[in-house]
Amino acid sequence: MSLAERTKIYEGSRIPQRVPTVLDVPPELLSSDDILQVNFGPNHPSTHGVLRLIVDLDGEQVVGLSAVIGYLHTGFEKNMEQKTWWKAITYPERIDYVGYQNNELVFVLAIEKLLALEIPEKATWMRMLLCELNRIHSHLVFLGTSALELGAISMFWYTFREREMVLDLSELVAGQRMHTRYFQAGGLAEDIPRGFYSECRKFVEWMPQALDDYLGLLDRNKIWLERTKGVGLLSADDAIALGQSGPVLRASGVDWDLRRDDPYLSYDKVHFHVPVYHGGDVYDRYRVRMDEMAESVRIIEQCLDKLERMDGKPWIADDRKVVLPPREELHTSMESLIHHFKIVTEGYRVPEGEVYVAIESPRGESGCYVVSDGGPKPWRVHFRAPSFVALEATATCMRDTLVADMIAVVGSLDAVMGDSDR
Amino acid sequence: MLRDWLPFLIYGLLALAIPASMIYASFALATRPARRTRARLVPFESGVSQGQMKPQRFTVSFYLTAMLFIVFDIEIVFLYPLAVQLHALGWFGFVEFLFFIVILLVAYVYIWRKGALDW
Amino acid sequence: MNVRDIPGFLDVREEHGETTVVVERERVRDAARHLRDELGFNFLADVVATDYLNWGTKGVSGYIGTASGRDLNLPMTQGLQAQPRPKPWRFSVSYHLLALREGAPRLRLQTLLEDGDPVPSVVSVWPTADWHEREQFDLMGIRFDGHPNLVRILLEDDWEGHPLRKDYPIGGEPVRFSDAE
Amino acid sequence: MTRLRDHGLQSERLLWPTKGPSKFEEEMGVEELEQALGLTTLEKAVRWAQTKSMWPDTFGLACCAIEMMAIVSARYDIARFGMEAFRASPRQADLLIVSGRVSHKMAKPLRQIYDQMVEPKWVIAMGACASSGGMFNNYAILQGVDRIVPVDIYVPFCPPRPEALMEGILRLHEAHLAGVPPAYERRQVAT
Repeated sequence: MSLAERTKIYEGSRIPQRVPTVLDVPPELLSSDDILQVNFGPNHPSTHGVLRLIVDLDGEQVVGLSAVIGYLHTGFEKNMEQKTWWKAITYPERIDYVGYQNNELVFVLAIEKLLALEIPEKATWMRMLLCELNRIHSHLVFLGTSALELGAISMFWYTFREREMVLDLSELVAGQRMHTRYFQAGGLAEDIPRGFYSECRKFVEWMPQALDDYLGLLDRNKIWLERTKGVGLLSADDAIALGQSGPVLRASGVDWDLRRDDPYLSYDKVHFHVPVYHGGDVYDRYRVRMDEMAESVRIIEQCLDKLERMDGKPWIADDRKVVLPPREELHTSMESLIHHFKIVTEGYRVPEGEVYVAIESPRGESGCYVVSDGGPKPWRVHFRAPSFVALEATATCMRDTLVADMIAVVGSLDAVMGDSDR
Repeated sequence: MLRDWLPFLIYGLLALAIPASMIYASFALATRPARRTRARLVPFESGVSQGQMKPQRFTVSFYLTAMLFIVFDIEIVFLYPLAVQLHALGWFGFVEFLFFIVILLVAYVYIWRKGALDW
Repeated sequence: MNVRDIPGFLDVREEHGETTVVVERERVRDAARHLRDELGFNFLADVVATDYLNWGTKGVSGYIGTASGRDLNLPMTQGLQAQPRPKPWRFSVSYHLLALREGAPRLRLQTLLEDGDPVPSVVSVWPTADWHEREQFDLMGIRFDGHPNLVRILLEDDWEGHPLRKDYPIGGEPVRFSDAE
Repeated sequence: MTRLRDHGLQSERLLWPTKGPSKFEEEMGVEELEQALGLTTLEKAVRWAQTKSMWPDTFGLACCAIEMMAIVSARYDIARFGMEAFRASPRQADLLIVSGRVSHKMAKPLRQIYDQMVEPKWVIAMGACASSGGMFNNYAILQGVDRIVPVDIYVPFCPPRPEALMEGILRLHEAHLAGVPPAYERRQVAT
């Protein structure tokens, strides 16, 4: 897996010299008072969520830009320090609320790594399936809103039709459309309901057709190509230097995907192709995400084949110190009652240590750094947010773009404000 | 003579009545705010506007683009009467108008080559 | 990958399959440059500061009720199983590094510091550290020397205090559970 | 004592027939509410027109914004109630759906946008975070958007299903059609 040969997108590095994340107005323009400073502020239809861009415009040309974030800062990390491990699992889903399942997975994997807990195979495969479904959901929301910004309004209705199918599946499994809280430290919260496999099969058969519809709508559309090709360039070296990951990195020609290069769960037992493009512009990021959706469908299919043969297998570890014992066991055995009481009142204790787990979320490397002092509450939790890092690249991608292109570039970086502000 | 102008009269009255009723309804039926808050006078700038926008200069390219638009838009306006009477004017009208189109085409190629169209 | 010749090397730990290298506070930027150039860690994933104020002090058991209701945010049962290893310093700043090559080697570069000690900024080594360091300054109060634009990033500019510190109250309001209170 | 449901406010009666005085009656007291409800036909016509095309402002904050987008999609289709035109600027919007958690840094812009909206205007606090701070009882989040803006309808859940949000919207239409004045009039809050 050597890094793909990096075609030259542009010479040298375009990262601004003074401050890497602020594009300064060139000195010769500074004196002319033609520069118009505009606020693409918190309440703007094109900034997905409450991102504020302070833009210096010379006519239609963007000559200066600095992103201001923090309008959705929610203090997740402070709140999670006050809750027990069991209750804290509910918080990460609200961080990246479009790729919620992956966020929950990264925190649960961090707990299990600290506990050195073995989780049953059925739970691993089901987690992979749900995370891939969530990746499709996230890319659908990206596609719908980004195309809406560039005028392809009908895409919104197509993609949200498929999104409803994904949400029906997660509602069937976990009872809730988004933020399912279906993962526990040790496996799954509930067993997989009957009838889920057939529903998921239907979705897997339908999705490739839907993907072809999207491609048919957008891929040869002259306006879409004109607005996305060659806009918001980011070379491979700049992307690595700016810490980009996920579709933004793969669109700049770096063949890197944590699911294949640093496998977690059982991604090493699944065959899938990692799409890499070398254009480094808005169009290639859109292409990477489209191919990733097709790959996710293939992964879901392989997960389904495996899961259908695992009926009746345990879906959660049986380490009584961490996992609630089953109900009927409480009536008979005294130890289970004590374990149940200890877990429910104080919460299970995680051995002391610090751990950093990183997974491939739909936006890139989503990491979770957890410090535990051996008590029932996390001492420090920190989430490495791919959207936070993606917004750092706005200054570099905005060189010689027009105002209309800026909206396409911000859309292609696919930053979710909850994830970036935490 | 008045009779054959009657339809225009009715049409004129209608064209007058509709906007007038709209304006009247929007004043008569609108709900007035109790007090004019300061924020109402401040321009909307995505929620973070500090105060009146200081008058800023616009680059001249906007003006240039506007002029070009007007030139080619008025060109279409002249096409309408021709289209209506094309049958009556016959070939003479058609050729006459070709000259008009050619002149404007020359202008179009000139500004295209000069690069006034791309920003 | 011999870790011992990193400038300012102090200690290395292997836990849960992760290597943590502790370096002196003043030599962080040289260590970072060495790690990037010689050892190939070209990807900085994350910069995290942790506050170890009253780490390992024994907490009290059970809930603490107040007149205005039970504040879920107050320390709940904290009965520790085993006394955690002592942390004589207050803050630790960890840089999570990744090398984009075969096998995806990861490394945690850690420095230990007291309140108010500045840490040399690594923006010149990895430009992505710009916002990470601003966030740690904003929420934890760690000053990074040589950072081009060290101002608050997440909180309002006139916010006093650094919320993620252990001595900063969580804020919010006590939750009233019944009309009687 | 005539009750609100005698004036056609369906939702109150369907939900809890033996319920005590409704929120509107508590706030305004029954007498002023009575004259407020005594509508002339012209007022009824104007209110009917207002409920039939109440345009929401795109004010997406957090997870609820994704569900708010879902009500515009084909399956839930808010266009049936004349609301599919999400206006970007507050000047053209009638309804402010606060969808998501409001941090202190966002409170000032939110208040400014509310002030810049033109009367008659309503506010729906969508989701637990907007209604009460939700599970984020900490330094960063405003504990309930009614601290800075008068709220008409609170929609629970986290995030509310699109149907739940639409039920909130329909209740708002019913209340307005029945004659209940908007929140800023009921509570004499700075408009």
